[in-house]
Amino acid sequence: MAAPITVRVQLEDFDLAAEVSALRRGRTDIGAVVSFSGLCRNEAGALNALELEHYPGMAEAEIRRICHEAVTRFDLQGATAIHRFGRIAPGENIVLVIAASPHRQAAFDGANFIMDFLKTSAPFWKKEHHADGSAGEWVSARDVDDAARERWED
Amino acid sequence: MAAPITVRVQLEDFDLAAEVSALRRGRTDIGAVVSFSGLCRNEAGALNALELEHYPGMAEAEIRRICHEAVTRFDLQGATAIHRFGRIAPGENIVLVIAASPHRQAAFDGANFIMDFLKTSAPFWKKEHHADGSAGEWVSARDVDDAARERWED
Amino acid sequence: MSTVNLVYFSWVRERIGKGEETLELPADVFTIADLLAHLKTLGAEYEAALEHENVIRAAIDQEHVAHGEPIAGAREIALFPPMTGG
Amino acid sequence: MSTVNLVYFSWVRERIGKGEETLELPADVFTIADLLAHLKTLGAEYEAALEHENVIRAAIDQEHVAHGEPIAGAREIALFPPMTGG
Repeated sequence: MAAPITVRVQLEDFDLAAEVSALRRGRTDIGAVVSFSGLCRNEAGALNALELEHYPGMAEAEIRRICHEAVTRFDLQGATAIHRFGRIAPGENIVLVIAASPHRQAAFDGANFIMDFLKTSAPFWKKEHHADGSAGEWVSARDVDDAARERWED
Repeated sequence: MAAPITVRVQLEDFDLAAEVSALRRGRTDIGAVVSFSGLCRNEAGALNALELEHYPGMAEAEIRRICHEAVTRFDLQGATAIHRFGRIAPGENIVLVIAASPHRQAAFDGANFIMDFLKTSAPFWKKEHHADGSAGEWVSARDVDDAARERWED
Repeated sequence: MSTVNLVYFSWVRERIGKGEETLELPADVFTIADLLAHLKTLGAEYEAALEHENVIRAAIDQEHVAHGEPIAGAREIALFPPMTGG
Repeated sequence: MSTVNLVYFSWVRERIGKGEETLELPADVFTIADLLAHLKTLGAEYEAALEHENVIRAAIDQEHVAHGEPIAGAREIALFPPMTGG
């Protein structure tokens, strides 16, 4: 049975439970499901919202490539990745990744791998909108994210 | 704000979405939520059900100790661990672990750590019930689980 | 002599044939290892359950302990195989 | 001369002042690096956007490419800063 891969890039919120259920439905061979939810975080109350810009078409294609790589590498039974765009308020969802496997470490590694590559190679850019109404800055890429990605090279 | 720790050992199923919502509710400082669902898996259709025996009292206490350790070690913003007992059919939930953090790797590590210690030190024992009605065997502890636990020693 | 509550789980419970019991322990039973040796003198079912002492895990008052742990003051001692939850 | 569709994102888009455009490229523009050098001759807004060439990422037909990649046959070339999604 081919491992189902679900990729969506969307304005609206997603439903963690529905996505996990869709991956599990009708199967009794899955032993572990790991989900990662990435949220808009408000450090010290200074943030009003994040604005997520993306490259339509390539965003979906790149995330799909990453999921395929993860499924192959960790022998996953399924992978889901949903990334939102547009204006996202603190406490709201930005991204969801789910990995299913017979074994727990592969599920953890699969979800972790997808997130590391998604952060550094999926074409999304975050701009901050401040609570005081001041013009927002584009979020800078962080070296720690590149380092996280590089640990998967062997 | 103290990181909330939720631990339950129960016969009935749990609700992933409800548990994640409870951890996130009213907060805008969480950046990452990782969930792990451990499922009863039917290899080659030979399993009718798992019977989960536990040590009441110690099971909760031990899981709580593990969650406290994870919260301290990875500076988590919250942790949830729910473990079922009794008869569990293939495809059903056995265990749920959730970790929340400002940063994605700490959330992954927190959930992974809790699972590794839960498998090797929480007092639960699995017995298999075969589909053909034959007497079940107690599941043997696996060296790979001890190895997984030992990687956290530094 | 001291009195202690013992609880057993999984195949230790099945082989001994009961889940719990209260025993009077001789004065020379100081540690978990002493307790295991003493139990094995109580019958074939205990011998079968505790034959491979190195795989038997113990808890005193619901905390894991090593076989060298003194049992003085214990209210409840649990014996069980390696855990397989999760 | 060849015609190519260019798309820009994030602060590259903001500094250039548009999200997309179609340009005729001189015959000596073979690679992404050549394209960046050419664009910087088109005005101060391109110079500001592409000043630090080493941080500019490129994609040809929606796949990441290095600056040395030939652009022959490209339908769409995208230029953007390092990504910050997830």
